[in-house]
Amino acid sequence: MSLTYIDAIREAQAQALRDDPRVFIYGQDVGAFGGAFKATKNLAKEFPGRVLDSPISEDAMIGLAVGAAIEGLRPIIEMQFADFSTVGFNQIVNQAATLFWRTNVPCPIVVRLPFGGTSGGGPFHSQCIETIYAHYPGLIVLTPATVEDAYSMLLEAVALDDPVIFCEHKFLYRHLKAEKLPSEALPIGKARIAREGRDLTIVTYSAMVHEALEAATELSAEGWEIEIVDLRSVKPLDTDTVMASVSRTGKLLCVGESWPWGGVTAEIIARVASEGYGLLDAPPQRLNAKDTPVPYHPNLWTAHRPTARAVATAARKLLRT
Amino acid sequence: MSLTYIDAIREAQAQALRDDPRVFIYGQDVGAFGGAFKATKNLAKEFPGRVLDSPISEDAMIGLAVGAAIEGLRPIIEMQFADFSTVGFNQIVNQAATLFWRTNVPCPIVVRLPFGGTSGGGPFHSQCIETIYAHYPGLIVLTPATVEDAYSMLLEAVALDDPVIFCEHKFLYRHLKAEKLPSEALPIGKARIAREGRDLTIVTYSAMVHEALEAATELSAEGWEIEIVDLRSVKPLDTDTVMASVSRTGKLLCVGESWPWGGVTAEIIARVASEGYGLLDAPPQRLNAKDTPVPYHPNLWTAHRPTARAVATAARKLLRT
Amino acid sequence: MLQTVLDANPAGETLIARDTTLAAYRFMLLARVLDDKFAALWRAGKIHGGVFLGRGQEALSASIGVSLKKTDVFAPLIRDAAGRLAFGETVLDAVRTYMGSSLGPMRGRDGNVHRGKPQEGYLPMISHLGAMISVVNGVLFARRFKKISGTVGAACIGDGATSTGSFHEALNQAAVEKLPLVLIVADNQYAYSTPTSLQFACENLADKAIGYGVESHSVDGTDLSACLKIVGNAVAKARAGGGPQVVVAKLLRLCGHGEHDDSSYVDPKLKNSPLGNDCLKIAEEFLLRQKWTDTATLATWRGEIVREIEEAVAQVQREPAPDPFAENWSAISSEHLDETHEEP
Amino acid sequence: MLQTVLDANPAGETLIARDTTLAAYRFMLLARVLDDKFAALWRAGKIHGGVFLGRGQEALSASIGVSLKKTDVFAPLIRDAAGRLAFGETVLDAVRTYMGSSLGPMRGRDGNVHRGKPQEGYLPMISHLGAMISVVNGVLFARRFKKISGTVGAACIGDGATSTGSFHEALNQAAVEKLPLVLIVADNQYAYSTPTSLQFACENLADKAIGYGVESHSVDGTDLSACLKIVGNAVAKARAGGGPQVVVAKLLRLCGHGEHDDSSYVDPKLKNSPLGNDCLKIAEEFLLRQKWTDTATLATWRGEIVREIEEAVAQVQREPAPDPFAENWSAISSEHLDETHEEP
Ligand SMILES: Cc1ncc(C[n+]2csc(CCOP(=O)(O)OP(=O)(O)O)c2C)c(N)n1
Ligand SMILES: Cc1ncc(C[n+]2csc(CCOP(=O)(O)OP(=O)(O)O)c2C)c(N)n1
Ligand SMILES: [Mg+2]
Ligand SMILES: [Mg+2]
Repeated sequence: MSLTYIDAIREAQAQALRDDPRVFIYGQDVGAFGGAFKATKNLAKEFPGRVLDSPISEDAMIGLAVGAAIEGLRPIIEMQFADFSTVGFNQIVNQAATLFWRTNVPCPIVVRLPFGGTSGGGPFHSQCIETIYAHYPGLIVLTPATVEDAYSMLLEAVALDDPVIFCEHKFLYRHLKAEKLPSEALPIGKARIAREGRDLTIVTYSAMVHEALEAATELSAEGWEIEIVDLRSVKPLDTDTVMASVSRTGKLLCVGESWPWGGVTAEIIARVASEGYGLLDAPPQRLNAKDTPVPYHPNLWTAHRPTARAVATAARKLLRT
Repeated sequence: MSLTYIDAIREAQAQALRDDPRVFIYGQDVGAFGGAFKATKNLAKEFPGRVLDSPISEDAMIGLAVGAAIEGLRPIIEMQFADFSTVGFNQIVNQAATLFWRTNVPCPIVVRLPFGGTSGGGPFHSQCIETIYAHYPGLIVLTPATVEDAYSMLLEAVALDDPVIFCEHKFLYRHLKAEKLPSEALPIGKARIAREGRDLTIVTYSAMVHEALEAATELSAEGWEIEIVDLRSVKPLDTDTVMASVSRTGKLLCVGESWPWGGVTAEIIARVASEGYGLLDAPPQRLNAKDTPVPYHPNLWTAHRPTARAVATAARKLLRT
Repeated sequence: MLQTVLDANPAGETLIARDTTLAAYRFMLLARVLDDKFAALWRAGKIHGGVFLGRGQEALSASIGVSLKKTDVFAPLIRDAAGRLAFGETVLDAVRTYMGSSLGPMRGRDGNVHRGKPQEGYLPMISHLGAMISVVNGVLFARRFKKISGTVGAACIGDGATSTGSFHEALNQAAVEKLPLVLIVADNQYAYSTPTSLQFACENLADKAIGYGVESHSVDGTDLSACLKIVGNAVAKARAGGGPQVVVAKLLRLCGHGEHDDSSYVDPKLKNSPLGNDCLKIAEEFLLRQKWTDTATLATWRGEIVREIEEAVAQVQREPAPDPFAENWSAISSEHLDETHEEP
Repeated sequence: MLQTVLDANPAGETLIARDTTLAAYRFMLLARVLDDKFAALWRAGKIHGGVFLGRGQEALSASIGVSLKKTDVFAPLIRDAAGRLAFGETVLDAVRTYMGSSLGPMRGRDGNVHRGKPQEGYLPMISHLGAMISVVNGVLFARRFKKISGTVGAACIGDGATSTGSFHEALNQAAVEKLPLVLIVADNQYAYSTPTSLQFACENLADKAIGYGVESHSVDGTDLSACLKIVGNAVAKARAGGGPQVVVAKLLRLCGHGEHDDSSYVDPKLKNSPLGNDCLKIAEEFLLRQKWTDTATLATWRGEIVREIEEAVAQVQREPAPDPFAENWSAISSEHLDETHEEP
């Protein structure tokens, strides 16, 4: 049996519903229909009264989740696309994210964001907006890059007592496969060395991990050994693992699919530059998407986001400095 | 005659209404009442039919502005507090910010955000959220630190053909004074050397410019000459002026009032580290607010945000490396 | 005691019983005196930030508090000192929050009207108008999910906040889920300086209920007996499974939006209309007319209340202010995931 | 020509005149054939991303298009191919946008139903439901501001999108500002897979109008003549200064939410009810019954339409795809403020 990334998301939710009677799922079309991406397929039948269709009301969806969390439940909210979470933005960053700090009452909710670019997705079905959530205090922001992490991190997210923004990459949904579900996993907050190398460290996350891996393969043919750090969690950030890798390679390239101003790549470089300055023997570099909305046409889309080729080019430049 | 920062905001709007018949102002209580901070005092009387009270509907306020801009008008939207713009967030980042790129039709709107901390403001009347707007493509994000800039930058913002997020610091509203309105000014996009120095560069913006200046005075008594760069605009960022300053001082401290993850200080350091690595003779440092909501009690608030003393302490550490 | 009366009469008829009315009146008086104290402290520079009063809205607000059980859910807004106290908040916690005492429920982290105790069903408002209603829905949803029946959730909102998308999404959500939500709209004629004519175009805010398929009730917000009856009735209907109930009370804000606001924009015609009546005076006259109490007793009450408040303020002024060095500067409860950002 | 008819009859009575009905029918047919072509191209893998059809909603949609003047404002949604064409969109621009041609109005930057020409009053939807209504308000506000009278703005929305806060804020805004907005609600019984019973609890969506203080009109969305009459009437009332008008049409989506969706969840009872009737067939039968046309003419029309669409597709397939190297990668129009992010 082989599972895709979306299967893992579904299995994790099934497992959470099975293990914990406090868990329920609320979102548009998640019930009988099983969700726009089939992440909740058959769950409404398997768990009657615990997988519920919501009206098209993102603000109220999050508000309801916070109230349910106050009452001790563990809601999983599915946004149909991450891009639409902007309509529920206020309830996420000002209601859910501030509850614990203000009242000492935890807010264990998971907001699932199907995010990231796919061919033909266009400006409003492709966005990577982990940055706007990671910037606010009070939220955990996760970006699994593998089938195994999609499963184990979602399960751990549901168990956490804090609001979690769970960024699932749509491009990986059916693209990635694994043989079986993991029995153990790295805990949330720890980054993973996706590939070991000595010449250059690429720090990245989510779908870009796979572009980086492809670039590394290409570069190894040229004799370069690239180390790849998969952040897994962008808030908190596992700075230690990043530093340790940079201390081995001396060179840092950060790759992200989101827009260039601010965000994960800026945060990583700022931390390494201020805390691990001496480790670097070349200027750290960044590769992000272009600073425009995500284009519809595949020609434009593949030029807008970093690809394996773009990563390889950036890495080569850095390796030659 | 002496003017405050808020007077300058009001005068700039009066001037814009006088100079350009396409300009109108729309926001809660901006009409006869003159706005929560009196930024539109008497304007409704002076300019009948052009300064209008809106319902408490931030989403629709921005939507209306975009439609009016499409039709060739130049709306100025006042959010009563920046913190409430999260409710209009979607229309700002997905409607206003994408219009030009998608359709080639410009979207000349100005969204005024009274932002930043004041004593007793608390979690929802104090936020610095320039980062979430600067991260999205399609927006200009301005953060004037002086009475003169409040005036000239707001006037220039109204003249720009792009959506502008105008971050006015509430702490400066009545705190800052100037003798008269400026007759000329630096253009938007150019940073300002707020103080010259040779030992260390502090890059900052908005209210923090004044904390930095105070720290610089304190440090000059100790023989240190601190150069202070007032960014004025956080998107676009005047990287050249920052680099030039760092090339003179070799040391960089970035100070911001917003939360530590991502944002202006991370972006500045990432740029300097990747493009101006050789200019630095010490690890660049950051000083931001703490990663919690903005506290209500003054004791907590003054510890949450960077103050002159905290800036001085951070600068001293860096100077001694 | 109130509760027993209420429980005995789900239909709410006896809500205007002597004891209930007197109890509600006392909370109104308590709130009025407390509000006045906050205003005085503010003028004396003893309170940082804003002070927001419920003057003129005590009858409506108190009616909500006394109509709810302690096991119910309550999401008050900025003009609900009376309702908060009637629901069980102590004067001490109110004062602590305004003065930022580290011993208050918000520990100086949040202040003034942003206070509550979520786990006691008393939800602390965030400032964003309309945002609390769906949170009440969530608690009610959870109670049903946990097979706990008989809970009612009351959310307060103003005329201005009915224009928010959050109000709409939440009321519709409650209607679709048939939750026992009682949404109380205090139509006090203004949103800050904005008159209702610039806020909505329907005849009466109660008309909005039709579009959500929920029941609505209108009441004269200056009349305590009417408020007790109508609000109690709405609460009883929600409790009995009647689904969401909207109560629209017409009244006038008899103070500034906040103490910084002289509210000179308020139309004198409104002030001189019945809407401008002070619900506290009206209730007092009613109680005396009914011979349910006498001026001596009322004077005693006022004395007790003033003393209670003065003592609370004195105590809080002796309480420790929050200590930034002792403060745990973390916004998350999962300590192992906390990122400590070292200052450079 | 249509316009003259419309102008001559602000009350809209003659909207069901022969020529108007025939013109509307032809747009319906054009939209149906065009939609089918897009579906075919999608199945052939020639279209990236989603394809969204208006099957079953052409009568309502076409009625909007023919009821508007070219100087009016139109914000269609995903099921409005007919209305778009009737408002003046060319088949070529529709095809160009779906296929991402660099010569289309969206230049391959945006695609499928996200198309329009703002400066011609044809607003390109963003995906966020409800978000376009207040933009229409803005254009109408600006026209009034510029002393241009007689403009009407039509915005389309579905039953599901009535649950969005944006819908509420915008309709209320239009009501307060008394704007000539015509809000057309296509109640097609489902929002993606979600039935209306899980979307709202009011009897009829038209009831919502009361709470906003605006006029509403209900219509059988499967009946072209009725749609032309009711929509035309609403447009005329808005144009005559009657303020916002809400039109609620009952119908059924006769396709999947998108072409990827087999819509197996649609209740057979609904399919077999009058709501399930195909408005195109009904209109055709009506026209023949009225002897306003004959099968030969209709066959000719279909032939012309098929040819027009085939030619358009053939032409677009020869047109240049967007070139990422020629692309100006800037999201702002102020070139001097553009930050060029050099790739490392
Ligand atoms: C979403 C949002 N926008 C703006 C504000 C600023 N604000 C605070 S109170 C207020 C007026 C509220 O009026 P109303 O709802 O009638 O309540 P009232 O003050 O009259 O009791 C406004 C605009 C806010 N708190 N939230
Ligand atoms: C704010 C928002 N949330 C979710 C979506 C995803 N979405 C796209 S279409 C749709 C269903 C819309 O249903 P309805 O409004 O009835 O229109 P219909 O498709 O039936 O024509 C949903 C949920 C969206 N586009 N915008
Ligand atoms: Mg009010
Ligand atoms: Mg529908």
